[in-house]
Amino acid sequence: MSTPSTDTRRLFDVHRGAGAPRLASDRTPPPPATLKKWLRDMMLIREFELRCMQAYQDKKIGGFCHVYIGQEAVAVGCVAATKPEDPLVTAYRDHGHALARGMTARACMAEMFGRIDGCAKGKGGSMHMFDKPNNMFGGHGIVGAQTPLGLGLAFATKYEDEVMQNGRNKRVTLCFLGDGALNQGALHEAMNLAGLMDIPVVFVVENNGYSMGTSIHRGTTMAHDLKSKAIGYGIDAAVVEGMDVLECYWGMKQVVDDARERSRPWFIDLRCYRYKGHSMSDPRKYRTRDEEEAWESDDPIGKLERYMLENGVVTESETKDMWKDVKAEVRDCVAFADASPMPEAGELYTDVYMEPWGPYPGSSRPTFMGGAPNTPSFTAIDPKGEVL
Amino acid sequence: MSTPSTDTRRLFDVHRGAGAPRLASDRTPPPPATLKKWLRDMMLIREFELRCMQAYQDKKIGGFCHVYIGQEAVAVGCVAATKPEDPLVTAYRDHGHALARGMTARACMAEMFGRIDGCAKGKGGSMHMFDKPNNMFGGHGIVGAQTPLGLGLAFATKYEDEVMQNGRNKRVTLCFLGDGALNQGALHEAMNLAGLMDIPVVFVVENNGYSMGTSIHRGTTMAHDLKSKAIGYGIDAAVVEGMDVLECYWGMKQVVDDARERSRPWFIDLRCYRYKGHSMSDPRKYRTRDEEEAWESDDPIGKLERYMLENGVVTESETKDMWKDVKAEVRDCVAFADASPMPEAGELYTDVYMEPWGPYPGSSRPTFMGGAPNTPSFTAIDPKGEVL
Amino acid sequence: MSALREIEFRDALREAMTEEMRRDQRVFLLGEEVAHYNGAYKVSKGMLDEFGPRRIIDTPISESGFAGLAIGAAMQGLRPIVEFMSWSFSLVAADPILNNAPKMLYMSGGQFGCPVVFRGNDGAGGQLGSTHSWCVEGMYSNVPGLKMAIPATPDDAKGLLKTAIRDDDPVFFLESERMLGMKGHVPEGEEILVPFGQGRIRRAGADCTIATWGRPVHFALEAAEALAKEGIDCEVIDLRTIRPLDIGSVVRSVKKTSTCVVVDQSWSFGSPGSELAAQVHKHCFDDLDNFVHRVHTADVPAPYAYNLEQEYLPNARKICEAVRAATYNA
Amino acid sequence: MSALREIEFRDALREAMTEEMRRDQRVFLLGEEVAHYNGAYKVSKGMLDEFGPRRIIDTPISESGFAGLAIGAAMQGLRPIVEFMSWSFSLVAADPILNNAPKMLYMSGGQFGCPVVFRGNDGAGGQLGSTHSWCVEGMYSNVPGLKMAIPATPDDAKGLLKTAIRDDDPVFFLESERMLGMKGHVPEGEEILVPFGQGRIRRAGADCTIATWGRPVHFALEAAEALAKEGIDCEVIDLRTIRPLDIGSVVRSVKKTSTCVVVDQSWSFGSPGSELAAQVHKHCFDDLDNFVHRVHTADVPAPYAYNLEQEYLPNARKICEAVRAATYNA
Ligand SMILES: Cc1ncc(C[n+]2csc(CCOP(=O)(O)OP(=O)(O)O)c2C)c(N)n1
Ligand SMILES: Cc1ncc(C[n+]2csc(CCOP(=O)(O)OP(=O)(O)O)c2C)c(N)n1
Ligand SMILES: [Mg+2]
Ligand SMILES: [Mg+2]
Repeated sequence: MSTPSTDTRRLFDVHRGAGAPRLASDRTPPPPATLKKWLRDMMLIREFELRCMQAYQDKKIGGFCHVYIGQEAVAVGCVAATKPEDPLVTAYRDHGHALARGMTARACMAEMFGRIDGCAKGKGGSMHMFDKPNNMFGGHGIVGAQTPLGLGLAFATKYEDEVMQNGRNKRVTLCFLGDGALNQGALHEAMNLAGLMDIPVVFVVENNGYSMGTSIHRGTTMAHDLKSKAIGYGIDAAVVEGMDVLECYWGMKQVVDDARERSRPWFIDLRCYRYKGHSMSDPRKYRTRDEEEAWESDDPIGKLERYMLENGVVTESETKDMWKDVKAEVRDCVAFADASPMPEAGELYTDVYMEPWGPYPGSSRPTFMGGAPNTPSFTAIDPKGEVL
Repeated sequence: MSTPSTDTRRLFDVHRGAGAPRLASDRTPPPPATLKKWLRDMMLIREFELRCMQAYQDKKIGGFCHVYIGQEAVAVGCVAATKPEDPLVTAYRDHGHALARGMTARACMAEMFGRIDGCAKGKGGSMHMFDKPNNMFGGHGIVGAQTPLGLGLAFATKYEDEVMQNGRNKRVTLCFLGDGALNQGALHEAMNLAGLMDIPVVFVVENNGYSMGTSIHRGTTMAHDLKSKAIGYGIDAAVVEGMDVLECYWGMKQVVDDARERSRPWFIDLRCYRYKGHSMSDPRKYRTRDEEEAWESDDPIGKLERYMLENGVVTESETKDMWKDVKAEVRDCVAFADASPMPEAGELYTDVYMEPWGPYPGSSRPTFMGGAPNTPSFTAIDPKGEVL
Repeated sequence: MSALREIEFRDALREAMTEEMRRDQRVFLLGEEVAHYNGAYKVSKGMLDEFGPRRIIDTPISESGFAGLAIGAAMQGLRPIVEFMSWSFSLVAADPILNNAPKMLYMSGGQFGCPVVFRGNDGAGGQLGSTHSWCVEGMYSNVPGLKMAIPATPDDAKGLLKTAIRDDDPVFFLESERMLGMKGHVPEGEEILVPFGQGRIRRAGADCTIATWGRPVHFALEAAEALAKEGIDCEVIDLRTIRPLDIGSVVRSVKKTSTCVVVDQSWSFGSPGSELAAQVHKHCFDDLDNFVHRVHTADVPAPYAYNLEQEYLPNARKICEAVRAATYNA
Repeated sequence: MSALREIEFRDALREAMTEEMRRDQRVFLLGEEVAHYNGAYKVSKGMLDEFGPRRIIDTPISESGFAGLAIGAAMQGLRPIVEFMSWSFSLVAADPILNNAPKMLYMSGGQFGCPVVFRGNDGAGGQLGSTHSWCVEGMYSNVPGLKMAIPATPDDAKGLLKTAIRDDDPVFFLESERMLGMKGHVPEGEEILVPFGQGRIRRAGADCTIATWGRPVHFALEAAEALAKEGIDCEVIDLRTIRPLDIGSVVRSVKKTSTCVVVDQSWSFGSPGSELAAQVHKHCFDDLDNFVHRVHTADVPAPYAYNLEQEYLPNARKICEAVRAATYNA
C-alpha cells in the first residue's frame, strides 16, 4: 500500500557519483508574485481536469482521458525549476504539463474536444499535447516511448551548443514518466545512453504508486529505492517531494541547475499520488478509500494556500477570487472548445507529410500558431545563415 | 583498455540482498576424471573453433561465424556447475556452449556446413545451435533477445514444479549474454521480471570486454561495476573469473546451487576475453597486440593443463594424447560434415509450421534425434496422463 | 435453452480460455492487469479466482519481456496465452513476437515449436489517436511461421480461440475493443472448435462478393442489406483467419458473382487486402467483370477528432460505394 | 574523366552523407560501429576523421534508444542519419521508428516533423539465417507517414540518399549488403538529387513489363537478357521508392506490353509486391492479357543452408519462368 509517510515527504534524498560537486541547496521562498502564479497554475489544472471529467461524461471528449488531479505540484514545481527554453516531454497524462508550460486552456480544451482550434487541430487528442512555442514536445501514449525522445531533445540542445556554436544555451530537458514506465526497456537504453554521452536530461519519475491497477511494488523491483536503478547507469539520483510545490521546486531547482552546469543526466523519484482513477473507466478497487483520503488530506493546493495565508502572501478573499477567476477561465475554455468547429474533412490528409505529394497536401501550423503553411525549416539555425 | 589485472582474476566479489543466506563456498578440487573431462572439453572447443575458421576461409561455412577461442573455460565451467536437465540458452557465439553441453562435434560442424545432419538440418547455421536432448535452447542472433527467453525457460521449470506438480525438479536456467547485450532494453525487462517473480535464472554476462569494436567502457555505463545494474533489480550479483575453469566452476556452483535452493535469479559478471576477432571479418584494430598477448599468456587450457600436471592428475604424454584424440575427433567431424548431403529442396517448406497445411508438410526431428515426424507433444507432461 | 444463449464477445473469449485451462494445465494467461484488475477490458474477469495467481499472471508494462517469457516457456512445452492490452503496444515486443516465435521451429530444424497465443485489442477503439489504433495485421501478416485469426462474432471468437490455444504453432489472435460488448449466440456446453483456414459465408448472394474479416464483417452485412434494397445481391465472406487464408471460398464466390470488393480495416499499402485482391485477380482473371475494389482505412495516421476518425475508418457507406462501382451501378 | 568514374555502392552512400554533412551542420550520423570501426560494412569509412566524434557517433547496441534519440533530435530541428547495422535489428526499435517518427507531424497537428533518415542493410546477406535476413519493406511499407527508398545502383544510391537527407519527412532507406561492393558510374562533382516517386526504366521493351526495385533489379535485367534470346522483349522498371510509388510509370508500360511481372524480394503475403499487383490490375484491367505474375522470396523463414537460401530467394531463373508464364510462352 502507498502511504504518505513522513520520512519520505520532505526528503531530498540524494545519491551522487564520486566527485560530484556539492549541490547549492537554496531554500529561499520565492517572491509573492511567483507563489501566486504557482497557486493559480495549480488551481487552473485542478479546475481544468474536473471540467474534463465532466465533459468526458457528457461525451464531449472521446478516447482515453487521464486526469492529473493530485499531481499538480509536480508539473508546476518542475516547470518553475526550468527556463522556458528548456524542452519538456511527458507521457499521456499530459494536460497538467501543457498548462503549466503555458499552453492556453483554450488550445488544450479544444484539443480534448477534437476541434480545429486545439493545439494539434484536434488530431492528437488528450494524450498528445504539443506546444512548440512553449517547448512542450508532447504527450506520448506508448508507456516509456518518450524517454528516448527526451534523450534526443537533450542531445539536440547539446549538439546545438557544441557543434553549431549557436550560443551556449545549456538547455536542460525534463523528461517525465510514470512509475509504470520503469519497466520498459526503452527507459534503460535511454538512461545508459544519457550516462555515457553526458546528456543534460532529467528523467522525472512521477511516482504516484500505481500504474493502472498495479501498485509499484507489484510491478517494479526495488520500489522502495528507485535510485538504485539510476546508480546502475552512473546517474545521479534523488527522491523529491511531489505533494508540496515548494519542496518540489527547491529540489528540482538544484537538480536542473546541476544538470545544466555539468551537462549530466539525473533521475528523480518524485513522490506523488493521483486522486482519481487511471482513466475515466477505473473503479479503483486496487486501493482503499483510507489510503486515498490520507493523501487527499495533504493536498498540494491546500498546502500552498495555507502557506501563503500564514505568511501573509495572500488573503482568504484573494484566494477565493483566484478560484473564481480560474473557474471563469475554464468555463470560457469549455465554451471556446465547444464553439470551435470540427476539423474539415480535408484535414484527414494534411500533416501526414511535410512535402505535398499524391493525396497529401502538406502541412500547416495549428491555429494557435497562426495556421500558416508549414515551412520545413524547423528551429535549428543554419550556421552559415543560409536557407537550406 | 581491457587488462587481465590480478585484482579481478581470483575475485568472487558477491553482492547479495539483505537477509540472504551465506553461500556454501566449497573449493574442493573435483576428482581426476572430472578434471580430465573439462580439459578435453576445452581442447575440443578450441580445436573445433580453429577448424571452423579454416573451413570458413575455405568457404565451407557461410554467413557469420563467431568463434569462442579464449572463452572455453566459461562454457565448460558453467555447464559443470549445472545439471544436464537445467536449460541453457545463449547468444550467437554458441558453438562452445553446444559442445560443452554435449552436442556432438558432428552435429555441430554439419550445422556450420549447412548440411542435413546438422543439429538443425542446416537450416539454423552457426548462430543457432539447438539441442533438445541436451536442454540447449539455442543460439540466438539478435543481441539480448535470448534474455527474455531464458527467463521463460526458467519460468517454465518453476511452473512445472508448482502448477503441474510434476516432481520438484528445481531446475535452474543459465542464460548467457555478451557484454554488448547489457545495453538492450530486453535484458532489463527480463531482470525486473525475474526479480519480481522469483525466477531461477542466472544471467551470465560473458564480459569479454568488447562488443564488436566497442570496448565495454565506451558502450556501457558503470562498466567497472556491472553488479550495480543487478542491484537495481534486487538481484544478487557476483563477479566470477572466466579464464580459469576451476575458479569459474567454484563460483558458478555456489551461484547455481543458491538459485536452485531459493528460486531466485542471479547476475554474473563473468570476466573473460575472446582471442580472435568478433567474427571472421574483424581486423581487431580497436585493441593492441600487447593487450591480446597479456590475455593469451594466461590461457585457460594451458592453466588447467599446468594445474593437472602439477597435481599429478595427468602426465605430459597423456595431455599430448588428449590433443591428438581431440584433433582426430574434429577431423572426423569435418569429414562427416563434408560428406553429409545438403538438405533436399523440400526442406525449404518443412518446419515452418508443426501442423501441415497448404505448401507446408509439417515438421520432423533432425537426424541426430532420429528424424521422425514431429509429434506436437513437447516435453511437458500432462498431469492427467492423457494425450491432449 | 442452450441453443438460445446469447453472450458477449468478451464472455466468449473468456469461456474459450477457461475451458482450455481446465482441460490442459500447460495453458496459462499472462499480461497487464489480467489478474487482480480482472482485465483492462474484463475479458479475464474471474479467472484469477478460479485458477489462482500461478496461472493468471499480472505483469508489469514490459511487453518485450513477458512476450519473450512466454516464448521461452512455450519452447519448454507450456502453452501461454499472452494478452496485449492492445496490439498497439506489441510494437515494443516486435522482435520476440516476429523474430523469435514464428522462426523458432525453423531455426531449430524442427526441435522447438512455439505454441503461444498472442491476443488483444486490434484496430481503432474509438478516438484513441495515432499510437493506439494499430491494425497490426497490415504488417504482421507478412511474416511466415505465424498464424493469424480475426473473429467477427462471439461464436467464432470462442471457437477460433480454442483452436488457437490447441494449435502447435504461434497464433496471433486479433480482437476489437469495439466488439467486446457485442452479443451473439454461443451454444452452451458444446465443444466448438473452429478450424483455421475456413471462411464463413455470412450472407449468400449472386451479384458481388464482399470478402472481409473481423469488425468490418458487420459493416459489410449492413452494406449488403442496404444494397439489397437497390437490387444488388451481395455475398459476404468472413475469412476468419488471414494465415491460413481461405482463398478457395473467395474464388468460388467470385466465379459466381464476377465482381469482388475486399474490405480490410488496415492501411491499404501492402496489406492483407492487397494480397487478397492480387490473389483474386490471379485466380479469377477470366471471371472478373471489373477489377477488385478495395475499402481500407485511410492511408494516414489515426486522427483523434470524432469526425475525422469516422472518415478514416471503413464503413457501410464506403462499402456500398465500392460495390456499386465494382458492379457498374455507380 | 568524371564522366567515367566508377565507384562502389558503399562509396556512393558515403559521398551522399559526406556531401550533405558538409552542406548542413544539422546532419549527423549515429549507429553501432559507425565511427571508430569505420562502419561494420565500411560505409562510413573515414567520416569520423573528417567530422569528428560529435557528428559521427558510435552507439551501444540500443536500437530503440538511439532511434528514439534521433527522433527527439529531429523534433528539435536536427537531421539525424541513423545507421542500422542491419534492418533486421530494427525490430527492437519498431515502436520509435513506426509509432513515433511517421506520426509525430500528424499527432502534433503540424508542429513537429521528423526529418530522420534510417538506413542500413536489408534483405538476405548470404546465409545469415532466419533472424538476420529481413526484408522489412514487406512490413514497414504498410505505414503512412514514412517514405521508403530502395536503390539498385550506386548513382541512385547517392542521389536518393541525398534527397532523403534533405527530405523533411522520415525516410526509410534500404540498402543491400550484397550490393555494397557493386560498382557503377557516379559522376563526380555534380549534384545529383534523385527525386522520390519517379521510377527509372532500366531496359525498354515491348512484350512484358517487369516492375521491381532494389537488388532484384539486377536479376530482372539478367532475366531480360536471357528472355531476349528467346524473343521475349522485357521492359524493366526500377521503382526506386516504394513510398511514394510511381504507379504511373508501371501503368504506362503495361498499357504497352499487356503483361506484367512484379519482382519483390520480401515475403509475398501483404507485401509491396501484392500492392503493386493489385494496383496494376486496377489501373490496367482492360489492358492485361494475363494476371500479374509475382516473384517473391519463398514464404518461409530464411534458411541458412546455401542451397536452400538459393532456392529461397528470387533470381533470374524464377523471373524468366514468371515472364514466360505471363506471356503465355511457358
Ligand atoms: C507499451 C504500453 N503498454 C501498455 C500501455 C497501456 N497503459 C497505458 S497507461 C498504463 C499505466 C501506466 O502507469 P504509469 O506509468 O505509472 O503512469 P500513471 O498512469 O500513473 O501516470 C498502461 C498499462 C501503453 N500505453 N503502452
Ligand atoms: C539487436 C542487434 N543489434 C546489433 C546486432 C549486431 N551485432 C551482432 S553481435 C554484436 C556485438 C555483441 O557483442 P557482445 O554482446 O559483447 O558479445 P560478444 O561478441 O563479445 O560475444 C553486434 C553489434 C545484433 N545481432 N542484434
Ligand atoms: Mg503511476
Ligand atoms: Mg563481448
